[in-house]
Amino acid sequence: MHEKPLVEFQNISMIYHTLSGETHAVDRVSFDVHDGEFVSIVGPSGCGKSTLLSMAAGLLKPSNGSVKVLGREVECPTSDVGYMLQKDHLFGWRTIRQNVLLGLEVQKKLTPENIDKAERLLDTYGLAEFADHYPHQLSGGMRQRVALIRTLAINPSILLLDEAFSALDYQTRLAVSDEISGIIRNEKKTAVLVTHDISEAISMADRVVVLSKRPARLKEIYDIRLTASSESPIERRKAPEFKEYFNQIWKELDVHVA
Amino acid sequence: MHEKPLVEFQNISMIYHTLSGETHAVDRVSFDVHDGEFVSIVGPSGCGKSTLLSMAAGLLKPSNGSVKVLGREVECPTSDVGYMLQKDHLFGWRTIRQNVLLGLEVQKKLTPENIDKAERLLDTYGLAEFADHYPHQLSGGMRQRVALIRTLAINPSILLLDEAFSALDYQTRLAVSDEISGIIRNEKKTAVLVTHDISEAISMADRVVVLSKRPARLKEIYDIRLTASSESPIERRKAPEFKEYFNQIWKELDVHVA
Amino acid sequence: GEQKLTTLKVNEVTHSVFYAPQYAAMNLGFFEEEGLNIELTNGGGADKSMTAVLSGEADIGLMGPEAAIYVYNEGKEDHPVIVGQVTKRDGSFIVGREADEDFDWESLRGKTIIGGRKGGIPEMTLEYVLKSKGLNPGEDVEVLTNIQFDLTAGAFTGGTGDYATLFEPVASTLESEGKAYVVAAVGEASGEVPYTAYMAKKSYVEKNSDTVERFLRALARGQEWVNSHTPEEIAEAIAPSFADADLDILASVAQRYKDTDAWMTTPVMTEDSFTRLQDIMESAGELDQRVPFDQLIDNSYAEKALK
Amino acid sequence: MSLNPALEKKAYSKEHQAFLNGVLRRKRLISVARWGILIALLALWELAASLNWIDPFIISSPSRILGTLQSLWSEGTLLTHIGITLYETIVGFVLGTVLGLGLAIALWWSDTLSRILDPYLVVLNSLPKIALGPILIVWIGAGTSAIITMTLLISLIVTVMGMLNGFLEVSKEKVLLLKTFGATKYQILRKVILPASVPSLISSLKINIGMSWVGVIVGEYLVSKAGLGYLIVYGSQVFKLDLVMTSIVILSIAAALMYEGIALLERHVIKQGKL
Amino acid sequence: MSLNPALEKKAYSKEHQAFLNGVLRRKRLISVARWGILIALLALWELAASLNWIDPFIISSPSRILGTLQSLWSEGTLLTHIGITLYETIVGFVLGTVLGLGLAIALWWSDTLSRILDPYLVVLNSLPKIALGPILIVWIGAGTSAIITMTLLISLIVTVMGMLNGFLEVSKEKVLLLKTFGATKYQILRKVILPASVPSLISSLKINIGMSWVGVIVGEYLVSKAGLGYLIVYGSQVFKLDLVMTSIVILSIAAALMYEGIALLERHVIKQGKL
Ligand SMILES: Nc1ncnc2c1ncn2[C@@H]1O[C@H](COP(=O)(O)OP(=O)(O)OP(=O)(O)O)[C@@H](O)[C@H]1O
Ligand SMILES: Nc1ncnc2c1ncn2[C@@H]1O[C@H](COP(=O)(O)OP(=O)(O)OP(=O)(O)O)[C@@H](O)[C@H]1O
Ligand SMILES: [Mg+2]
Ligand SMILES: [Mg+2]
Repeated sequence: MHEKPLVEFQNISMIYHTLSGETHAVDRVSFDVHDGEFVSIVGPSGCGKSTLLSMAAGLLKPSNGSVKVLGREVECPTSDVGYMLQKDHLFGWRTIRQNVLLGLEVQKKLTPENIDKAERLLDTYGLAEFADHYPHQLSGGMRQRVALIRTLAINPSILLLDEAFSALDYQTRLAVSDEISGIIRNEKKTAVLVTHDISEAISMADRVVVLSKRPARLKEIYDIRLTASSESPIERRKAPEFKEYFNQIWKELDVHVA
Repeated sequence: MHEKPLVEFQNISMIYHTLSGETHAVDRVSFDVHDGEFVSIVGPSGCGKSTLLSMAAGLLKPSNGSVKVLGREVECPTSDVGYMLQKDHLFGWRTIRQNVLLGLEVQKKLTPENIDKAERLLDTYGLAEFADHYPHQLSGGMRQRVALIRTLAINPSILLLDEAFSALDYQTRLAVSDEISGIIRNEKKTAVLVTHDISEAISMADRVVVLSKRPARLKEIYDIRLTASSESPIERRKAPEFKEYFNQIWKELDVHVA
Repeated sequence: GEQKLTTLKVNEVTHSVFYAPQYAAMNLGFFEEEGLNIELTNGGGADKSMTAVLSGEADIGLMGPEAAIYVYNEGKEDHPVIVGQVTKRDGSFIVGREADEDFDWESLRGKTIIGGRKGGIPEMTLEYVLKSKGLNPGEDVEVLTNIQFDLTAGAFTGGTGDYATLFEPVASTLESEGKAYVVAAVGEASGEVPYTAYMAKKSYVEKNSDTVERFLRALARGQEWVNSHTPEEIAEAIAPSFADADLDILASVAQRYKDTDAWMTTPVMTEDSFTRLQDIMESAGELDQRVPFDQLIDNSYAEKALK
Repeated sequence: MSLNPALEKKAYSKEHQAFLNGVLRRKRLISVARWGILIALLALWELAASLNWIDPFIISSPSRILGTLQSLWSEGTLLTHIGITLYETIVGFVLGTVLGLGLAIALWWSDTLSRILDPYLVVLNSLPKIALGPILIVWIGAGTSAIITMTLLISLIVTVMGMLNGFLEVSKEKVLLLKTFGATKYQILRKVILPASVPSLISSLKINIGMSWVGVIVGEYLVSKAGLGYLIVYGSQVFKLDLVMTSIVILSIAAALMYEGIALLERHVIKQGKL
Repeated sequence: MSLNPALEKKAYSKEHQAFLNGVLRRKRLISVARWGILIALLALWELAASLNWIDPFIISSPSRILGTLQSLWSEGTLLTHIGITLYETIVGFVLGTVLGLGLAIALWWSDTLSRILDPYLVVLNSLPKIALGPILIVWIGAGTSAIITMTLLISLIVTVMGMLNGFLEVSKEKVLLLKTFGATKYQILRKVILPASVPSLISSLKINIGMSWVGVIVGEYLVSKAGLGYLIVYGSQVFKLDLVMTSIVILSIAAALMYEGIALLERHVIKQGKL
């Protein structure tokens, strides 16, 4: 499709060891993410999705196999990768601006250009006037946008989103995922999104990776081609093929309530 | 449609008074719920949906207007109304059986017949073998089913569900709402469901009540008629009219992310 | 005893060989012979002993008469009455860090000495003696009054001060460890003062005159016994009252009290010594008003007991 | 939430006015009850003492306490005593806070260290430190340092454990967030652990200040020439129970004020930071 | 989570075995370090004492403590002293727990009461109760009852406040659930508040037991004929620091054991109930 893949998951296996036993979380998963691509990962609860992202972010080492970002094997967290968690985790004792600069501060990259860039991001995405507010003064959707800008500020090549919208209520969630997908495409970022919400996965992604239940194996990868009037997830939901993909993936996941 | 309505919201207004000011939560809302009907209520965050349910359950008195259940004005909680909250709130120190009997215990109705009935419910809905387990040993979906049975055990004429599925993850949520809707129709109960999830509202209900943002006013009531092969919400989502309703209600709600 | 004993609750200010006549009387059965069963508690300070007496927790208290003076001067109606005296001298000793055979009070000049707490009779006596030796406390000699009574030995051993005033058996214990050497007895220098005495509330004494008399009779026998026996015999007689104690130390302590003439031979208090006590208190600035002897002291029971 | 009280102030509805009046009435009632209890207790005490139902010599009385207060004031020693005790308490408190914070950071930093020292901390924590009084003087000597050491002994371990618990309660996910930026352990401490623990640090301070008061009073019982603890000891030695009661009253007011000061700080910080 | 360890025990992979060995090794290391520190400290102490680097007369030494222990044992008084202190502690602890629970329930029950009493609780809580010692004996008298009153004074308010906080932290929604069934206030107390607060009740007990020990030791300092506190006072009165140190050692072991007992109960309850 594109030239060299940006992220390569190469035959990844992961086994967690705890006192109560070992948990085989991921079993020989391989797939690539290309530059500028938006990939969604869906799979049953506890199958090992977050584990995959953690390895890409350099927070965990696979028991077997390797993850490469930009061709180099991931050893520890770098500024190539931006990780966004389920909750915004904005720090209540910092203003929005200070929150956004957190990553740069930690990476000792508080250069005028970087600060400028962060300010521009705040401005572009409608948060400039809240820069000196504190997180509790913002709505849930705004907070999640701040969290994204905090991640974008370190200028990562790839964004990892771990159920980044699931703490929002349904309607906000639709709106925020729409916006954030816009921002990501706008900033020309590559992104991997883990979600439980099949509609969300389909509506946002170029490809959807479906994992089996634990240990996570690669079940299927869907190339999503929707005939929609725009790239906006809300528009894409209205595409005629949408329901098709939904039903296929729903069946693939084979949800059974224990 | 039917004979006498089971629940009547008559010109309800609600104003909360706190030290920081007064909050006009509900403004002259009137609608009826008929016997055997499933009504969903949707509306923006914080518009006053829970307030409406609390008044029907007798936990709150409206500032104006009245709620009637079975023709009588609601004064305090009675066993005519079963209320189910967002989280299951099973008590960790009680077994599943003891949890299910909680309502009967409180209402001093621990007769052999009632206990029998509760046991039968556990049995029918696949929880008999977990009766002596503790809640932490059950999955989220199972716990939510136990919470429903706890509510059904007091044999209410009407069930109030306040975002009863929103604490579950997406896939479990689809499956659990399917099941619970089955149980409710099976037990021939009348139900009112508050939700943020428009798809959920449409797929489960006979009618959808749309409220405005605060103070909640009645915006519209949709009679949902879907040509689906079964009553199951998952099937109903596949009905051709589903998307129509979704788009209408979505527009009606006019979600804007602050 | 076969016959029913009257239980008498006695609170002593501290547990010390200083009160050997009392323990001798207890261990030799003198109280039982008077039909009394003594229930002894340790107050740990005159304030607490006096409190026990005032609150009725104890029938009789053994402590310094100054406590009774304080209470009397605070205007208490049902004030304590002193009925019998046990010791007639200050029981404390000046110890130094080195043995000093020919100690002279002048050698205290410019030094620091650990005294007792302000307001307590040991401290007042010490200051009285120092003044009488021409040493002005605070100018010629620094007296530390900031340390709790129980802890003075510890502070001295820990390096505080050049001298300390210590009671027995601590002084002997430290001496045997080579930590301190007794150089002088405060009691010798102070002259006779009523140092420890038995007292009870006025109302109690009036209501239980018979019991008080019997108590004093037994005590008088104890005093007589101690007076007529050797330190070794005394040590043996009082040993049961001193858990985990060394007989040699008990004996050497008894010897020392005999040498300094610390013990009364009868329970009767003299007006002279009481006057000196008030002199001491007055010179320490702790006496608001002198108390008439016959208001506070009632020797009649002791005198009856001696018959 | 989003209501602007300033804007609405003029436009209170009748119902809301009634509600506000109800709240106010309740507040007044509570206030009246509080003062009522206080005044009733004091009056009863005074009455009982003056009618000799209780022995004013032992239990003192409000008027006697006032008298004592006045005479202490006119002697000019009142403020000295209060000042000395306050000084010792504050020194002990500050030292305890600083040392406690340092130790808590060390234990947080090294999990191994913290597990090795755990049984020692349990023993030190459960031991009634008061028991160490007698040997303390031998070891430390008699002086203000002994008082402050006693204070530290009493307050330090509780403070360390409170603070460490606060550190360990900081959300794992906040720490994870910093790790995704590649933060070092020191950065995690500085940027998350410490600021996120401010509320729990303050609530440790509330315990610490209480313990410091206890430590100072115990210390002054053991060695002292002045201070409120000294007044209590001296007063009971010379049977001036009025002096004892007066000191206790001053003590309780001072301790309550300090505690409230920290509680105020706590409310302020929590309101400010909405942590 | 859903793994059954029993089933898998036989099938440990090599990696898992290595992991388990690593954990075991670390555990052993920690255990060795703990004992090592203890033994090293004791050995150093003994050595320093026998070589007279420190003065064993003042600081005592392990062998002297053992000797004292032995002589107390052969005199037959050791167990009496321990028994008396234990008895007082347990009585104080039980009374404190029962009264504390009762008061906490009362304050939970009536919000008005709790608001009226609030300032009184703050003052009582922040006042160093030790200061009340001298007047306590005047009021209560010198005896076991004074010791137990002292214990209650020290432990009660903290216990009440801990328990009340526990009650107030019970999720509002759990209470709401009961209200939807039409539960009375008493039923809410019985069926939610009390069972849901078991963990916080137990952690109040941990504080309570510590305070009870302090109370008993302080009480025994004030008035006593026997007990570990008495031994400490007596030991320092006759300057037998071995006796003081021995009593402190026994005390610290007894207090730590009791604390651990409650901590064990806590872990058990939390494991059991997964509350
Ligand atoms: N640090 C860990 N130690 C041991 N087991 C772990 C650890 N982290 C995760 N696991 C286990 O590994 C499995 C996969 O976890 P993971 O969090 O990757 O799943 P997930 O797909 O993200 O789940 P969810 O849908 O709940 O977010 C789970 O069974 C989990 O219990
Ligand atoms: N007890 C109360 N006192 C004061 N204001 C309240 C109270 N309960 C709710 N409110 C306010 O009333 C409004 C409606 O609340 P309600 O909980 O009914 O909304 P909701 O539609 O259920 O919200 P959500 O979608 O968040 O569940 C909100 O603005 C809320 O802040
Ligand atoms: Mg996950
Ligand atoms: Mg709601």
